[in-house]
Amino acid sequence: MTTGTAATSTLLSAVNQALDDALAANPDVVVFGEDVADSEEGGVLGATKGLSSRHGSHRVRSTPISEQAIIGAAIGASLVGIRPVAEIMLMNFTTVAMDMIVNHAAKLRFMSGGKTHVPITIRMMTGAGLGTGGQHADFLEAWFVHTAGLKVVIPSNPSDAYGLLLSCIDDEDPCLFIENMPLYWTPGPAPVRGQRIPIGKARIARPGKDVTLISYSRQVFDALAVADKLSKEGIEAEVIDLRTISPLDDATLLESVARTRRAVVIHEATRQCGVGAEIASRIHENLHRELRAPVQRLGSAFCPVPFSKPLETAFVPGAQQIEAAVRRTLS
Amino acid sequence: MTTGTAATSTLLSAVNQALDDALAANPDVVVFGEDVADSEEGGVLGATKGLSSRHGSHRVRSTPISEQAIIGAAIGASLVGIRPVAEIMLMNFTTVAMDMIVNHAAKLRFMSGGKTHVPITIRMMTGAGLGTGGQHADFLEAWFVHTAGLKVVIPSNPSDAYGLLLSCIDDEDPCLFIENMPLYWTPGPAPVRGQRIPIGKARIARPGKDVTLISYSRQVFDALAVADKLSKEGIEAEVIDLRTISPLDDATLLESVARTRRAVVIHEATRQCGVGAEIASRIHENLHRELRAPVQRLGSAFCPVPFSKPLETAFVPGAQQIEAAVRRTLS
Amino acid sequence: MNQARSLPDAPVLLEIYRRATLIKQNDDRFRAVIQSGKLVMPYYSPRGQEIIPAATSVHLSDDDYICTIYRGVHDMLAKGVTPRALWAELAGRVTGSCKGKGGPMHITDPARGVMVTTGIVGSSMPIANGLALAAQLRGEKRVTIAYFGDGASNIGAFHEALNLASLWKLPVVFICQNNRFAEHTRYESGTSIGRIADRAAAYSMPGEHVDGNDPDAMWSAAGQAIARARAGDGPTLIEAMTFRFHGHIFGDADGYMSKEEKASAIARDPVVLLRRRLIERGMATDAALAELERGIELEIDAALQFALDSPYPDLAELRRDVYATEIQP
Amino acid sequence: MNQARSLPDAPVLLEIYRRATLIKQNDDRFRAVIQSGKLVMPYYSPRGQEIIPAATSVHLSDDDYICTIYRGVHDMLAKGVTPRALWAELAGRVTGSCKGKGGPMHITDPARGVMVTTGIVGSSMPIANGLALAAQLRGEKRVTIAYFGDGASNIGAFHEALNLASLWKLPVVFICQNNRFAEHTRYESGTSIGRIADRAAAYSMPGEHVDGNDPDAMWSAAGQAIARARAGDGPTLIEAMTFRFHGHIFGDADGYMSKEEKASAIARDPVVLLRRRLIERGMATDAALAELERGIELEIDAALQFALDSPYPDLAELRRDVYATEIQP
Ligand SMILES: Cc1ncc(C[n+]2csc(CCOP(=O)(O)OP(=O)(O)O)c2C)c(N)n1
Ligand SMILES: Cc1ncc(C[n+]2csc(CCOP(=O)(O)OP(=O)(O)O)c2C)c(N)n1
Ligand SMILES: [Mg+2]
Ligand SMILES: [Mg+2]
Repeated sequence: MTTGTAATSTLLSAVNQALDDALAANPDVVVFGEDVADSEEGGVLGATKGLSSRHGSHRVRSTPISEQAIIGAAIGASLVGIRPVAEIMLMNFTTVAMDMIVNHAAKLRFMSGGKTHVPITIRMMTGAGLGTGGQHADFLEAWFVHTAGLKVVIPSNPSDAYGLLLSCIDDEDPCLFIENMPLYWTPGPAPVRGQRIPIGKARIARPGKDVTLISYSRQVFDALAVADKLSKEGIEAEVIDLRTISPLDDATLLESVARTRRAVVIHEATRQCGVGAEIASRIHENLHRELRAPVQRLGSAFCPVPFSKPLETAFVPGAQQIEAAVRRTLS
Repeated sequence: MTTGTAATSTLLSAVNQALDDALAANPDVVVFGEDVADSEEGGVLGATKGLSSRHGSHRVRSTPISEQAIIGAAIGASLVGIRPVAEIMLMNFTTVAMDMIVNHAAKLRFMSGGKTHVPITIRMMTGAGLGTGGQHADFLEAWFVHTAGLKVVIPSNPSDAYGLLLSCIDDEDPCLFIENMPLYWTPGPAPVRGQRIPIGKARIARPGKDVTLISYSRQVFDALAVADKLSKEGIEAEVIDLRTISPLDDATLLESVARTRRAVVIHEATRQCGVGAEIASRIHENLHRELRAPVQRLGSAFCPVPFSKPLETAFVPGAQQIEAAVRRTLS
Repeated sequence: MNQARSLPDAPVLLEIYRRATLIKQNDDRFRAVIQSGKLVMPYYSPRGQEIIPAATSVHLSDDDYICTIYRGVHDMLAKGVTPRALWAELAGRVTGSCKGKGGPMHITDPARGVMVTTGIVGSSMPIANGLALAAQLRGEKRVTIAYFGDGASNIGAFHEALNLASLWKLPVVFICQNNRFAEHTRYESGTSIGRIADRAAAYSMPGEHVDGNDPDAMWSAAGQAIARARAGDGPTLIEAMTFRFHGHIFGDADGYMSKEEKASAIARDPVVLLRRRLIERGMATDAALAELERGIELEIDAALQFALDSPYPDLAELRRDVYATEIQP
Repeated sequence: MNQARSLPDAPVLLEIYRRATLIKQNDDRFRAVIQSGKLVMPYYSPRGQEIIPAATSVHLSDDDYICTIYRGVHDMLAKGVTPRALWAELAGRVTGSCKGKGGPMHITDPARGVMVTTGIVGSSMPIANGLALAAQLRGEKRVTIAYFGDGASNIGAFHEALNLASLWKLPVVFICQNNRFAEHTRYESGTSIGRIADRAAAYSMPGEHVDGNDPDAMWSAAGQAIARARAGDGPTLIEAMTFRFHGHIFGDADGYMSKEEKASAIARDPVVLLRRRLIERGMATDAALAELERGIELEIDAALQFALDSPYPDLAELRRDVYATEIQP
């Protein structure tokens, strides 16, 4: 299970593995957040299970419910070379720590003229599909992509999660690492131990020539499913898994769309001012003449995440909508 | 000074006037925030001066430095029909109240299935140009435009500020009202007492036929200056002052660009994932064939607001950049 | 508090029992139904904490407000939300209190004064202040209760809300249901003071530490705090000691607590103890209580059936209740 | 604290005077230069609060950390930031401590242990915890000071930070400079407790209320708290009473306070009082102190000249220091 990509793993265990390896490799790495230590069962879903037992409860620390204090402590320690991996359990709870993330972590390098910097990683979970309702499943990544000084990473599979998380921990800048909870137990390619995946590089998940489907996290799987279906009609969709959404991998995106001349961007965040707007704008700016149709953007409905199952299912953009959007670019 | 638009006023006094009129007209209107009462001099810049003396210190209340408590109190009171106008002194300080704004104010109507709603107005100041540095001048409006359930209003002149603020206070939904501090003392058209300006309607600040400059707040003036300059060359730019950025006035925008076939969007927020990305995307989606050139987006540099004067000046998009962008659409 | 504490009389104690039993039986059924797979959701059982809201709510009317949290079904039922509205909401049906759009963590029922249910730790308190402020501004005698957990006393919102409530003398009662755990974290691992009630001193506010599972003590403490708020004498912080029987979230393995700790709490089931007390005090017969319990069971049967028979909301609901009028970007 | 308080001896008290005088004279000059229009910026004068950081910093070395706030020039100078680096930064020059990019509210100087200066009320405390945690993890004897104002004790971050520091026994000292106003708001209008020091009890932390303008008392309280932190005995909250002579922001009309209140505070100028005390105690002569003051004046002259002679940063700086390597979107 530890080498080769034929073996399978899950996002949940890949995250655990990356943290374990980072803690083992570098004594400056510390992990903290609510319930992360083994005395608290290593996280509500077990993402940090075993880590405090193996690396010590001084390095893997459970905290009170105090997100400002969590991120503040991470920032302060990082200023003098500690490498904190701080957990904000759910992305919605970044709302109580935005000052620390946006006014401090993102800005201290610049405001200090480079005298200090903030090499922290902030892990968080989110994602609709588990019936958690309006305050536990938001995708807010566009806020952070809009914030200079932050990097934003969002893996879709175990191998990427492992390699990207190690890169975030290595990185000299503050990185947000977003884990899609409904993907936690989905089997996928196992990580290659120790192998980093560079921040800022997208992955072509499926090559194609007729249209480019640009996505990240859970929606990559929907895009792939649609691509497979369309392939039977002879439409070959290229699927790009962005992996990092700040900085965006313009080179890969633009090269692909320059070839296919059609693009659809899909994410779970709502469309208005979402990351899709940025991507679509960049494509239009660079490939206006080449494009055969305007870039299509798909996002969740413009409302809070609903609880009721049929609403929750309809809320997230699905294969049907992706297929329809592709057809719009082809017509 | 109280009727007609020939008279002049300032944004600062227009805000004061609107609050005064709203307090006088409706006993359910209350105002609170740090230093807003006259015992604390009616606001750090005097925006609420005189209000507590005229309407009572039970209705115009200074608060401790507790932004979560301020917005929480506004939300709670609004659920039972009070009409709070809460002040978060500077937009950067919304970062300590994001939970209240995003998880509660924006969502309670939906999550309650319409059983309650949150008719609050949140006023805040911001804007580069006064040497306040990295934590006091950010434009973060894109975060709120990305949040379903909120309305976002951002006036450029006294008359609009007055009429829009009254509309926000009347409105049944939570409204953010963004005041550009460097515009506070700029003379402009005086408000017509009692006259509302509808939320969601843009204003054509200058008609034109060759290119549409879309902007809001301070950048409207830069756009107008560039339009005047270009006019001497026979290039007639239409300038749109959005006034409201959520919901966006698609009708006005698209009608204009359908005519001019060229557009530049300018705002002080940084470009990446800014409101300009949303506007550019909508224009491309709707007018792909009609556009003569891709929509140009301008925003501030992708960094925190710098302190040093030359940097601060260069940070914000200015007339030169707007002119260059217009020329790019024409070439 | 100097005022002598009286005991609840028979009708009051019986009413507390009725509400606590409704909560208990309702929770037993919820868990059974979830376990059966008939309904799927994250569920935060309040089993074991029944007495706190039951003994508090008998001091309240529909005009009084509460703000509660994800672990709040007990608070809602005690305040008068009907099992029908609740079950339908938890089943995601359009007949639910919030048309199925809110779900278990976001029940609102203004007719019963249930104004906000929040999933964000600490957020019930700042909003409760606003409801109290509205009553104060209008000269109404309404009182607002903010329920929250022990873990929530460590988050910033707690501090800001208590400070403001004290300064403005708001008619609000902050009731901390101290069940000794925040998710998997023991009280003392997250909280730097032995008693949360003692944090009231930081705001010049009365603080009461009380056995929340003892209906006499809880009734008395809540009654005095509510009376003080109604009289315009300002807020109170009550720390009500209790225990959750089913861990943080239903399905929780409880590996972070000792088996004995849990067993001993369950052995002192507050609803069972109250039943015994009613009989010992001669306030009710076993038969009468059994009758009451059967009645509740039937009400729950009917509520479950009502929920399952109700339709799901129409997909158009995704566009409704976002704004006062439909706006789609 | 049980330990008997000793008094600072002559060299220490003289050093406190030197630092306080540097702060005072530096501030007098800043204000004059701003008033002249030669430099333009929002400036939060610390005049009147000199003794607090001067008497604290003599217990610290460059290895110890501080986190301070927009009103923090006194804290920085006391900790060893040079007038040159400071003036150049305030003038927005590339020779400033932060290349002119931070400005008065965001001075950083790690060589002197000045790690963060924040413009967001309350934010110095959570970050100070992290610096203290780093020292604790590494077994270093460094101590971290978090400076903040009285108004900041009402914001959530204060509460979260003190709770965590207490739980983790961090080597940090929270020093509240209580100047009785938060912008235009009087202490008692924003703060629901008579003494902020008493809030320490909510975190089982020692709390000290001290006259921050009295160098003996301040030196002693800071010394004990720093010694406790260094010994691994955890954090302390110190409330140091003081007064700002020039309102919230320079140019402030001070309409929210009585003229007498201000006049009486200025009449008890702590730097003047300390000078008198040094002479009364026979620790220095007027001539020696005048000599020291002249030396400081020359240092400030030179710093101002250095700042004005320095170039502004290149516009390329907008792209630098955003990330470790240049990334432009
Ligand atoms: C701001 C925030 N942080 C973290 C969480 C995740 N979370 C949900 S419940 C909970 C524990 C709360 O404990 P307590 O306040 O004691 O209430 P209890 O669940 O015991 O009733 C946590 C940490 C959250 N919902 N909100
Ligand atoms: C979160 C936040 N809210 C509001 C402000 C605006 N503000 C700047 S200074 C200040 C007063 C702070 O008072 P205090 O803590 O007593 O410090 P002092 O200025 O007296 O030194 C306020 C409200 C801010 N900077 N940050
Ligand atoms: Mg608890
Ligand atoms: Mg102060």
